[in-house]
Amino acid sequence: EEVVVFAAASMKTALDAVAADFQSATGHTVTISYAGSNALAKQIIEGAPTDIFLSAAVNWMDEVEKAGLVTEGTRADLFGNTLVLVAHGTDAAPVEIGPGLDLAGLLGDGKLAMAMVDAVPAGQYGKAALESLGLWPSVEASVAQSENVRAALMLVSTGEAPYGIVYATDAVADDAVTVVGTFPDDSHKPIVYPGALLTGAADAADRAFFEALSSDAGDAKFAAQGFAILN
Amino acid sequence: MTLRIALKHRFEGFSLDLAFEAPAGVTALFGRSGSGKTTVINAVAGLFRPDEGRIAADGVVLLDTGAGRCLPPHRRRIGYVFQDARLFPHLTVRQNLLFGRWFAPAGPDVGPGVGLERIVALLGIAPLLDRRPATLSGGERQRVAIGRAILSNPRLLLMDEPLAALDEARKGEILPYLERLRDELGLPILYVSHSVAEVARLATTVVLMEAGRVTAIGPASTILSDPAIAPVMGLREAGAMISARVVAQEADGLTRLDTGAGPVWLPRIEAAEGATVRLRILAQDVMLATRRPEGISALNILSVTVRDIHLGEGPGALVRLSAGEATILARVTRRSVDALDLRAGRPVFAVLKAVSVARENVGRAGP
Amino acid sequence: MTLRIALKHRFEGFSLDLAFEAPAGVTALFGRSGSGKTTVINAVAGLFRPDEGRIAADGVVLLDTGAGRCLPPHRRRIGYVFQDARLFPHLTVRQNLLFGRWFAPAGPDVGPGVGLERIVALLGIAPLLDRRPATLSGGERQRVAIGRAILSNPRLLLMDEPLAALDEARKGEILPYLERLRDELGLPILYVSHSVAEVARLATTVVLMEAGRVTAIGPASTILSDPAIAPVMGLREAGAMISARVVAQEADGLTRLDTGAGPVWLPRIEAAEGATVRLRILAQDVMLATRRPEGISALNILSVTVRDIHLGEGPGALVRLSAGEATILARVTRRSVDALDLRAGRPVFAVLKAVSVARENVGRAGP
Amino acid sequence: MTDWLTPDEWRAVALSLRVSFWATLVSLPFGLLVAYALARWNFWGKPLLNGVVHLPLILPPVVTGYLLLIIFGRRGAVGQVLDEWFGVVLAFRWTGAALAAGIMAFPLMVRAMRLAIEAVDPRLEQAAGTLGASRPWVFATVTLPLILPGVIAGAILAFAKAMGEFGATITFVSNIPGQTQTLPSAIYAFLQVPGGEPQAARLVAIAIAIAMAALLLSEWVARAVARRISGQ
Amino acid sequence: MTDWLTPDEWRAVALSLRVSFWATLVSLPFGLLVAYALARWNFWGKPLLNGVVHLPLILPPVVTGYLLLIIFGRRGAVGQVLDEWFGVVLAFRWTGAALAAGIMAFPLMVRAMRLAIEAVDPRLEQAAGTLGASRPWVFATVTLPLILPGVIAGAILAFAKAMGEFGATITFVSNIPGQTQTLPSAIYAFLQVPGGEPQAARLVAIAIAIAMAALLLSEWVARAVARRISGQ
Ligand SMILES: Nc1ncnc2c1ncn2[C@@H]1O[C@H](COP(=O)(O)OP(=O)(O)OP(=O)(O)O)[C@@H](O)[C@H]1O
Ligand SMILES: Nc1ncnc2c1ncn2[C@@H]1O[C@H](COP(=O)(O)OP(=O)(O)OP(=O)(O)O)[C@@H](O)[C@H]1O
Ligand SMILES: [Mg+2]
Ligand SMILES: [Mg+2]
Repeated sequence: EEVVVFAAASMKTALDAVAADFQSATGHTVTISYAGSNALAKQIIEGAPTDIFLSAAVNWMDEVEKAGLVTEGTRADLFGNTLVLVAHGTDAAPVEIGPGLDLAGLLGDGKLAMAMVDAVPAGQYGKAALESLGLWPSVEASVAQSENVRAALMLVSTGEAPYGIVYATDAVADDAVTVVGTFPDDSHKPIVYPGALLTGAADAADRAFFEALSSDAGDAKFAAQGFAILN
Repeated sequence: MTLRIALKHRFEGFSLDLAFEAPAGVTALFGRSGSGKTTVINAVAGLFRPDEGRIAADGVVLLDTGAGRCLPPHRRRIGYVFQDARLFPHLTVRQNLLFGRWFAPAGPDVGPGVGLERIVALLGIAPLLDRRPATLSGGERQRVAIGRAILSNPRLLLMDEPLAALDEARKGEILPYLERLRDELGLPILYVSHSVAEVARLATTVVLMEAGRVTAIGPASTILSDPAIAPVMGLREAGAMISARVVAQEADGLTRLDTGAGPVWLPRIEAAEGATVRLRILAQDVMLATRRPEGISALNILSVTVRDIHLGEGPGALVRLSAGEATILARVTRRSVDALDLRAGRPVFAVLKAVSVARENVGRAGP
Repeated sequence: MTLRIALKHRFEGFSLDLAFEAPAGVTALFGRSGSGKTTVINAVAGLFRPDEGRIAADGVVLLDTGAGRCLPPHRRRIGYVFQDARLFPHLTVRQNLLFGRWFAPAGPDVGPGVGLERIVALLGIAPLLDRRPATLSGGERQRVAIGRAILSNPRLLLMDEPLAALDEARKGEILPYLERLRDELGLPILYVSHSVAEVARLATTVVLMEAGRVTAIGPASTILSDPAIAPVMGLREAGAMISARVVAQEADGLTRLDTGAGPVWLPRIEAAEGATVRLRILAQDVMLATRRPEGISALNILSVTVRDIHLGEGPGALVRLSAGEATILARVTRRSVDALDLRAGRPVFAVLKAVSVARENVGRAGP
Repeated sequence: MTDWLTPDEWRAVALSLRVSFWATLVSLPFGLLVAYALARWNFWGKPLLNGVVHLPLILPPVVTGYLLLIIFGRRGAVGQVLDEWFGVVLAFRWTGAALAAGIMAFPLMVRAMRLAIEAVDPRLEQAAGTLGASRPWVFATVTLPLILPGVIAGAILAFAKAMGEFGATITFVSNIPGQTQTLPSAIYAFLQVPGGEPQAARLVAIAIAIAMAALLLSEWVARAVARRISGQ
Repeated sequence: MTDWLTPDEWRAVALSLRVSFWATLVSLPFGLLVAYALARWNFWGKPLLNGVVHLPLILPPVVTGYLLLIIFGRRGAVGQVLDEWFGVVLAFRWTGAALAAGIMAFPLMVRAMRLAIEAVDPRLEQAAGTLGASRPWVFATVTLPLILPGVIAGAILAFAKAMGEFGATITFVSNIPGQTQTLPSAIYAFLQVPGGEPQAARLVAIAIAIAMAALLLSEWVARAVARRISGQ
């Protein structure tokens, strides 16, 4: 049996590990297509032959659900993430993230790297957090928006931008950046990765893999990458 | 085959407006640079579409702007030797030569030596067969172009100054071949050349052009012996064409001919006894004498009668002579006209050296 | 200016190996198609680099492969009229003509009518000035190319069959101009042509080429009157060059000249009395007589002595005659040689029609 | 070699080659036709055709991919017809990736060929006509051989572009290993996760090596052709 | 017009035009030089140059953008030099966007020009040489006018590509409204949010309109030039 999964690209490392275990345990094949959540959602809506959708954004899962392609009762918020402020270098001093943070001062004439603040989830969360902390107006002009959160991290990593706002999961493996602070959970809507079994999924293997994601072993792989395990 | 041509076209600064009929044989278009010769030929080939025009070869209408008919070039079966050779740079000389073969109607090689080997030998391009055109010399290129056109087995050949880039020796080899195409294959040729000698030798019909118009047309013998037209061609080239019958090939390498006005000896002419050939006798090669000259190297002395005398602008005069049926022109000075008291009706002797009728001025009699 | 040329080069199937020296004046390269004329000229222009070679113009070394020296074409100041006109398609005729001006060393127009208007009028291209080359006729293109090369104010002119595409009338206009360039500007010219008449008229020196080698070289008068060389050029073109002094312009349009072997009358020659001109007298235009002919239209009867007789392969013979200092050739049949009992040392009369020395065979005496 | 590429990566390399090869090959005749039409014919709607051909260049690749998805997807107008009438499914197949790559590369291919066609001396084509060759034959025997360097240039541009194409492909046919995951998609996936850069770099090196090899080959062929024409 | 475009969108349009214009203009002489070198000169490292020129075509744009960042960023080898010696900063500036667009468009420009140069009859250049024109002058007075249609084609290809360039640009200079937010970035942003398609479509229409206008203009100019040469 083949299980086809459309998954947000940011899940690749953990999901590949889970899939590898699943394949060797069951003999089923798992084929995973990694791309941006928006592209995947559109493809699913256009009839992509997919069994499972793992989105990095709630709104795109909503779109798929609206199109009636989610198997009833299977949608679940699987993983969570946190938003962190990273700085270039290994010896950056930690900061207290709150309304009193002089982020603009820290930046100087440097840029604050973020994902696109109106379009990409990480950017949207980051903007919301800065707004709720009252920091947005002071830094708005200094924000460099990247295509995605990885590109934002790269800007910090190469030192082009002194600071950046990225997911905790992205920051873990990069030695060239330091996490200098974590945004309070209440400064933005919860960051969740919803997953669902799609209506096209017919066989047991699909369901089995979907369940494997929430198994302890699966959770461990995701936790190792820095994801929070929900439910 | 008769070719009927009528064209009207206006370029900026040049307009073409002519109509003529080219009977079978070789029709020479003769005129100054820029007089429209290439344009006419292009129209026949279908490469140039005039504002108005009608071109028909025998029954076949090639172009009729009135009826909106225009046969595309590849359906006209017309071989064209371009003024600029236009060889295909990506093909070898051999492939260039055989290009037309791919498209020519099936059938065995027609006529005398239209085969590749024959043409290649004639044109002296055997060593070039595997070369590409880019590095050929100017004359080599032109020879390949001639071969290519002939080998496409056309029903009409257009040649735009085909021999201009060639040396005399090569010309001398190719001209008889063109004559054979004309006579044995009956292949009609529309021929552009600035060389009166070439035209005189090949042409059945001469069309004189000036500024896009036809100023004279007629059988080559008539046009070329017309004293009124002589200045157009250059006085040096004025001359008359007469027919002569080969009477005997003599031992010392001379051929004896009968012209109707007396015997004429010329250097060996390759023709059977009894055959008719055409001789072009340049006016300036003819000397006149009131008494039969003696002890003189000239072999040919004809009794003729002065028909009329055309005084030109310069110190010269063209004297038209009746030699039996034929007409001969002589170019002399006015001073001699006076000294010899030449006038219409006076019988005189025309002196002609045997060697002065150049090989290239002896042609086979056209059809 | 003296041009020294030595070249060695091997193409596949063709090798060039020659050395010659071209003195001031016009040097004609003469040879069959494919004999290497264009290749030599290209080497002089710097467009072709031979395996080995040395080319020097006066003191200036243009090429010396031994010393690794090769002046780029634009530093050679050599005007080149190409066999294919090579006009710039994106420029108008006027811009083509003036192209070389942009780069020519500064200074006023030198010499007789090297100005644009003069050249344009001479070449008859005034109506074309604002056209682009694409639609020019073959001859028009060549004329523009000639003008372009001359107007670039070169110190040496290379001309590769410049007049081949032109009609006789136009040639007749351009040739005297080239003579003036040669004589009045002292512009040296390397000239390729298949026309002996052109060569005879213009050339100071003739270089005969065959298969990449020089077979003969010498002053034009010597080479062209050498009976041994005559067959190469075509027997019809064999002839001798003699110098003559203008004695008087007579009332009936004739010019009286003194040749050293007696007076000669020719149609008006535009030269002052006392001037020296060169006449080319074709062997076939000369008749021999043992008695002075009378009552004959030929005006010019010279007393000469037979020097030697060259029997060719055919029925003809070339008779070399001493006319005072000068040499004249006569082409007669063997039959006449026998009939008149011609042999070396015998005094005879050479008969020459006034009109048979064509205008194009009268040139100004070269430098 | 096998050590440092996973099976999935191998498949991505093989797929990229297959996709690029077929994208180039199949678009070649269409490219030639369109280039010829643009260079030589005058017809109504020529500017429109010219514009449409250039579209993939102008639009962000994502947009092109999205349009392809809408048109050629399973539910797309053309996609449905192709599926029902011919049984051809493009969406989420390697064929779709080839379509995307071909369309993205099309303007480059057409431009190169068009320039080559415009440089052919029409007088040579006329000469071929007088020798009896009809239009199609003139094209086959004269025009085509003369524009061969341009055709090769167009093809290699298209191939290179197809090798590098990513945005439209991933948008149209997703990134399914073994089916639609081309080299660039695989590189993209690695770049999206922490620590994926070294793997991405390896794949980039492979992409460069392949493209360079293709480039050298094409240059060599084009030079050989040009040398023949110049007769050296 | 002003109603249906927000000020930010207006700025994106203006910026895209500016970026594409300068990217095309500045890369023109370099493109010409490289095209000439590839077409006419023989030098060591020619295949390498040829390969490097094609790289942006082969690599996923993100990779190109990343490489640009490493080389031309503030800390990049070249970027530092430019900054310290000339005070030129590319990172996060529209100039950087122009650089990215120019580099992505470079292979297209070079190919078009190279084909045009290869089609020039060297015998015309020789003729110019005999008339006294040195190499540079021959280029300026003969070669350049003759390849003008190819240069225009190359420029318009580059302009179109620059208008559509997105991946390398956003990776290199990010997306700062008014500074580096080009039309494709704006379109991309709309496509990232559900229901953004209509807005994206509006911007796509504008991009198409601009590119078509440029295309028509270039065709018209190229035709005028070609007509002059053919003498009609
Ligand atoms: N498209 C055109 N526009 C304007 N004039 C033209 C065009 N085509 C030809 N001409 C002119 O028409 C005239 C006739 O040209 P054509 O080529 O027929 O001359 P030709 O008799 O062959 O001359 P040549 O002996 O020099 O080859 C020339 O003056 C030429 O400039
Ligand atoms: N690159 C080359 N490779 C091989 N053969 C060549 C090359 N270039 C020239 N040739 C040959 O060299 C010979 C001389 O050529 P060239 O052009 O000098 O002749 P030419 O005397 O000018 O003849 P024409 O009167 O026909 O113009 C020709 O046979 C030609 O085919
Ligand atoms: Mg002509
Ligand atoms: Mg030559």
